[in-house]
Amino acid sequence: MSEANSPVIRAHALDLTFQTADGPVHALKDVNLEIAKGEFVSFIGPSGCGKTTFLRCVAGLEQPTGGTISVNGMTPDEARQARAYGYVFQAAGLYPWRTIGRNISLPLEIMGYSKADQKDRVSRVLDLVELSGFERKYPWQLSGGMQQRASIARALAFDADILLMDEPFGALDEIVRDHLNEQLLALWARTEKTIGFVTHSIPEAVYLSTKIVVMSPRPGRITDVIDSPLPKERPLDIRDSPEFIEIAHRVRDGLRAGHADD
Amino acid sequence: MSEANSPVIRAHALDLTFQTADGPVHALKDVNLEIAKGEFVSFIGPSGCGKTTFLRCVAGLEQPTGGTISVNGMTPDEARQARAYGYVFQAAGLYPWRTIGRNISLPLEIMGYSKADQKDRVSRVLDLVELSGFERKYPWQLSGGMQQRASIARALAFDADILLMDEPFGALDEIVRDHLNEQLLALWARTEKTIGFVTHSIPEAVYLSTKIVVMSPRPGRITDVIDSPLPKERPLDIRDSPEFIEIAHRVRDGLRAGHADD
Amino acid sequence: ADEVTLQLQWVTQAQFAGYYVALDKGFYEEENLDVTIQAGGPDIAPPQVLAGGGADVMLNWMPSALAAREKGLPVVNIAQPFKTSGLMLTCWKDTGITSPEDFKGRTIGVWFFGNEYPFLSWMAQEGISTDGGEDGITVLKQGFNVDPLLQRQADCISTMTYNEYWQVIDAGVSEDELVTFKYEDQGVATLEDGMYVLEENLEDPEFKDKMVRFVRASMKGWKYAEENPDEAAEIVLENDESGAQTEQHQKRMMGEIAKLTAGSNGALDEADFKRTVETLLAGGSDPVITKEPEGAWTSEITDAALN
Amino acid sequence: MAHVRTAGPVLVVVAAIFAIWYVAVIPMNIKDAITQAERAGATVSPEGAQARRDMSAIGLAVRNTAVIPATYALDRPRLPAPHQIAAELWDTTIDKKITSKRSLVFHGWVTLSATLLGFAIGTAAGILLAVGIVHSRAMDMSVMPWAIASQTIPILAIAPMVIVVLNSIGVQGLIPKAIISAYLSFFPVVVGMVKGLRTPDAMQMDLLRTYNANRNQTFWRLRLPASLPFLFASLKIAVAAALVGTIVAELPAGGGRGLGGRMLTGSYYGQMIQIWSALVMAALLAAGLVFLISLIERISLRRLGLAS
Amino acid sequence: MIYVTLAFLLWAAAWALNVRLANGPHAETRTIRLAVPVLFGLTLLIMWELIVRGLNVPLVILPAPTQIAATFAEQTDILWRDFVQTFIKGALSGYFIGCGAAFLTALLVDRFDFLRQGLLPVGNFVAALPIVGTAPILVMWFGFDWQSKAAVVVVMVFFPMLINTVTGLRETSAMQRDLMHTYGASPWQSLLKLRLPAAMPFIFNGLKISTTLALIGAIVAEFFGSPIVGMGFRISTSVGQLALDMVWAEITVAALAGSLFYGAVALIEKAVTFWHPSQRA
Ligand SMILES: Nc1ncnc2c1ncn2[C@@H]1O[C@H](COP(=O)(O)OP(=O)(O)OP(=O)(O)O)[C@@H](O)[C@H]1O
Ligand SMILES: Nc1ncnc2c1ncn2[C@@H]1O[C@H](COP(=O)(O)OP(=O)(O)OP(=O)(O)O)[C@@H](O)[C@H]1O
Ligand SMILES: Cc1ncc(C[n+]2csc(CCO)c2C)c(N)n1
Ligand SMILES: [Mg+2]
Ligand SMILES: [Mg+2]
Repeated sequence: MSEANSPVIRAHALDLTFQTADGPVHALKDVNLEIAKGEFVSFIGPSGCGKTTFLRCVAGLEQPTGGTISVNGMTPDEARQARAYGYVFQAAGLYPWRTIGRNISLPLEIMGYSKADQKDRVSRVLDLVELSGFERKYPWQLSGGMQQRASIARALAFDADILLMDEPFGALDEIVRDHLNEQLLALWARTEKTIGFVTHSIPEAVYLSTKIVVMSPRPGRITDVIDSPLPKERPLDIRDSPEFIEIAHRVRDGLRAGHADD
Repeated sequence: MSEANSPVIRAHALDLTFQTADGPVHALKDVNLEIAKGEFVSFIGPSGCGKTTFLRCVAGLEQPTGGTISVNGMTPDEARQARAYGYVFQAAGLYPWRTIGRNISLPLEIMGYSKADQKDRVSRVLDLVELSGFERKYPWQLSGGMQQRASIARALAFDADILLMDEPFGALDEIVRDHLNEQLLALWARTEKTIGFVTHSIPEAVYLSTKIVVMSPRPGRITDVIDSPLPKERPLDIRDSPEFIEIAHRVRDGLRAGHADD
Repeated sequence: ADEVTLQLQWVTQAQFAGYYVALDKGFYEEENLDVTIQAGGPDIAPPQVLAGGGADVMLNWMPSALAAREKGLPVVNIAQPFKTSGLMLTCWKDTGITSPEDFKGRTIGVWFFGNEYPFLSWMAQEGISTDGGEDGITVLKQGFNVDPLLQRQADCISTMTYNEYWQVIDAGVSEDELVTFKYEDQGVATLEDGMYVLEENLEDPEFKDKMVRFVRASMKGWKYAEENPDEAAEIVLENDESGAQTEQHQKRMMGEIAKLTAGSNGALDEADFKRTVETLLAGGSDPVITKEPEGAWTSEITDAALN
Repeated sequence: MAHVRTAGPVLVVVAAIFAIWYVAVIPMNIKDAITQAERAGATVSPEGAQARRDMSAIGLAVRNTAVIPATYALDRPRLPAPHQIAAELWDTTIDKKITSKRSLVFHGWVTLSATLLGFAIGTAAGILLAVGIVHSRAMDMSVMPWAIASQTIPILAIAPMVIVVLNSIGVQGLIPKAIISAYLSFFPVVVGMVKGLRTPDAMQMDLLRTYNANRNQTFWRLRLPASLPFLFASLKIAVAAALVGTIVAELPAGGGRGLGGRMLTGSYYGQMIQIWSALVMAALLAAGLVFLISLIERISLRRLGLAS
Repeated sequence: MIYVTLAFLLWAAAWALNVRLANGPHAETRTIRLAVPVLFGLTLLIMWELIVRGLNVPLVILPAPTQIAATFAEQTDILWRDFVQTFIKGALSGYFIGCGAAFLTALLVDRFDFLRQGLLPVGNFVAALPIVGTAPILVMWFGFDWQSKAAVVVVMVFFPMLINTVTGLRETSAMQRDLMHTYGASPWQSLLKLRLPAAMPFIFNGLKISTTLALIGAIVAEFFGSPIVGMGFRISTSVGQLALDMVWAEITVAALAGSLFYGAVALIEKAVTFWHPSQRA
């Protein structure tokens, strides 16, 4: 297998059942997926369908109960220890006792970057998410959108190849969201990172992705994988184009089919 | 002024400044708005622009520091005491120690409805939001969407003419949201209530409203009021129609103009 | 019947056998008295109870009663069933202590709570400082048990001939491992368990009459207890609410108590009083009482009761 | 379920504590044991208690191994062995009639009754105060700092005086004990209840405002149910405090009834075993009371739908 | 009777004033926030004075505040020596040892789940042992001087502190821990950078509770044997001597020292946990 062609993330017959007090919850069932290097993959599906769970399996935060999953040819746990991931959670999850700057340098401290390097990187990513000047503020002094940007900066500060984002923009208003979407695309284009992205918003999924994974709940399965024909260059008003609306329709239909099970 | 034509809600030169530890926050500035009986008015605008504050002024939960506001010709406080409002908050805010049924009868108990009347109304509104059969369940036994429907039922249980809803569907996934949007429209058509509705979603605002109020922040002002030409009867796929997209564009432009201030 | 409340200065034990016997044998009843006996404890100050009206009569050591008098609480001794002092210091013999001179540089446990006065006067008379150091005594406020001695945290501790001393013996120590210094032998004895009432109450003839009857019955109890020590001890045991006292210990205590009450018919001997006052006045730089007390005792009650 | 799962570790920890305890008994008691052996005529080294006074206990144990068994059987040990306490407990609970003054069950009941009364008074006072604090700004601002200050007063030290003063105004018997126990238990209730009554967030309060609900309705329908979990948490602390309060009040109360009386008389006569068994009894009582409250908590919260 | 009536009139007046102040426009200013509780306390004191005088309560039962104040002023040297013995030597050293030991134990307990499941229930049981029972035992073990008082304090503060710290160390959200996990942080790193800071509000809760416990423990332990100096010694001896003014002077010292100690810890808490919502309000 040559480096370039082998998928970065490969899940095969993945299965995960949570044991809870109320009995087992079958969160993922027979999930097969390959993600190549540099892809932008969105996961969409009704609440509770296992999107988060899948992302956590990739990051080695959850142990599958069946099937296999490999990341860069390693197990997720090895990849985690090799610091292959940047993970952005739904809530910003900044530590309230650290300033924005020190929140962003947190992973750098842990990974043992030098002080100078830390300073450098912090100011670079702060720039990237347009938060320069807020380095010394505390998280609670920032609006929700700014906090979310800071948490993205934190995930970008070290050079992980894989960026996993779990509804990072769920709490933001539409304009800010549009803006961050544009920036995320730009960043992705520039860095060639592989991105896994969970969202509830159909337009967002279609706008961002090269591949859209539609999931259905109980037990969580992949019902559709849609490869986007949209070009890599995507101005915001691409969203009014017929191709865009077409894909959005396909996603919505896939979703609705899942909901019919309820 | 004849009853039919006089606006239900009239705000004139409304102004509100919060005194905080960090100095005053000018939340609303010179807000002028008239809402006629039976209108469905959406408020959209970036985070912190004063949407919630305006709704709270209408409901008499906040005292304006300038200008006047009247509801049915009374002050908001008088209207509140006359129980003119049903208010739906962003989070469902059901009391965990009460069953769904008893959550819905809470306002009825407080307003002194008879036991029989309470029972009657509870089962009627439960029907309306399609939650019959869940009367004896506790809130945590329901999904987020069902909780939100219960909280709407709670606001509908007593016959307030005015329904004020502050991002009621913010936490739900798109499919459930579509579904609730349809139901809300149906309800509105049936009951002729006047509805004030805060949202972050442009499609939602356009889909639901007869009038869209676009606001901009710091200090919160109304930047645009868009009357919707869409018919009262609105199937979900009206959202792919050119008129719809046209209005959505206008709203988005209005919003972006507000954001440019930042 | 007339009600009388008696406040003891310690928990129920044979030290108070006379009163329990009088109660149990109906001596109080015969005098048309309805007597309540309130046990005391380590932190109950009987004069305070008396002042608050919680009791009509209290038992107290005279030094503490005289000090209360100086503090502005006029208590008066109306009867003195204990003739002899049972207070002593008990020391380990192997420390080499043979006389009060040898206390210098030692650690000695003393009861406080108003019971330190006799010791402080004694040391003042001996000219030994109680502030620690090479030539002084390191004083410990000893809890009301003999552990400090057994644990050798102190070289000497305060004991009563009738109680703590025997606890030391019961712990397995033989008498010849110990040296004792009785206050009585050192000439610094002060009067112990006397009956005291508030001076103002004595102005009331009815109260006086009650006290006469009370003292008479109590002394009858005491004399009965002296003659029937085992039975008296049994009566005490029956009245012990805590259920912690043992028969052996109480019987032996009663035997020792009988020696202390033997010389008294209840009337206070003026010579004893004078000696007590002298001892206390000699209390060095920080005397317990500063002036000769007046009216601190009366023989009126005992005179009426015993004749 | 949860109990079963933690039972294993608890047993292991308890076993470890007992093991340490049994080992510790040797150095703690060795001096007394040697001295007694010496008195009984055995040869020990070195001879003479005075000589041993400043020697290390472990050294003594090593030099006098023959005496070690005796450390577990002293009448007045510095540290009694667990089995000695168990035997005493057995003797004073199972073997004695419960009406006997030598029965720990009897004394336990005396203490328990005052504790329950004090706890009831303290809880009622705490709740009332909390309601006042939550509803009146003046009370909030003025009472709270003093409530905190009140707990820095060493009530335990002045309990005897309180008893005497109450006695002087004719309050006697159960009540003074209950008052001291109430004093210690009201504070956790106030703190917890104030917190609990204030948990409803602005939104929940606003909801009732849109219904134009009055204070009374707000209290019974929102504040009170919302505060229950906090109330129960503080009740558990308060009941343990109430027990301590009662025992403290029993020390000087004279008469010597109750577990406090047992501890006191035990300490007069150097009966370590008696103190320890009263202590264990008190701790068992506290554990039982806390368990009882958790039980009530679970039942009532489930009834209210606050727990599943 | 006049005095008593006066006392209640005063009470009513002061309360009315407080209600006005608290609901007035300047209620949030520093001065008022301080003035209201001070006024309340002052009223209590004056009522006490008036009632004691009005009802002629004997000195040996309850002295009046003015008498207490006079004794306080006269006897400062004794009060100071007692304070040093009981508070500085007994309470403070016990406080630091006990809290420190509890903190270290908490780190262990937190690291080994087994210990947490096993030790905490046992700890709760041991914490229920009343000090009045343990104090004589500890005095017997550790002698009469401040060491045994410190030991009593250690026993008293250990479990509240342990339980608070253990709870605090677990008080991180799953997401915060997962974040550390994605960085492949070592347990030590996640302790230092996440769990300790997150635990601070709880740790300070334990530290605050322990302040009052420490003082009470040190004082009460002196009842069971002590050298002839110390606040507990003085209180118990003075009761015996009917010097109730001295008793209350010592109680005043205790209340002052306790409140200041509590306040000091609360101030440090404010500085350390400035980020916590409860401190930001
Ligand atoms: N730790 C857990 N223990 C037990 N069940 C869990 C756990 N985590 C998730 N689940 C269950 O697994 C299912 C999938 O959850 P998951 O969080 O992956 O859904 P999701 O698609 O991310 O939903 P959402 O859009 O609401 O975030 C759900 O039914 C959830 O209740
Ligand atoms: N009680 C208050 N005290 C002080 N400032 C307040 C208060 N409530 C709101 N504000 C401020 O007033 C402004 C408007 O707030 P508001 O909640 O009305 O915004 P919004 O449009 O509802 O925002 P969002 O979309 O985030 O809900 C904000 O800057 C907010 O911080
Ligand atoms: C309150 C008070 N406590 C103790 C004593 C002294 N005292 C009298 S009898 C006794 C015990 C003898 O076994 C002791 C220690 C006292 N006078 N007053
Ligand atoms: Mg999720
Ligand atoms: Mg809002």
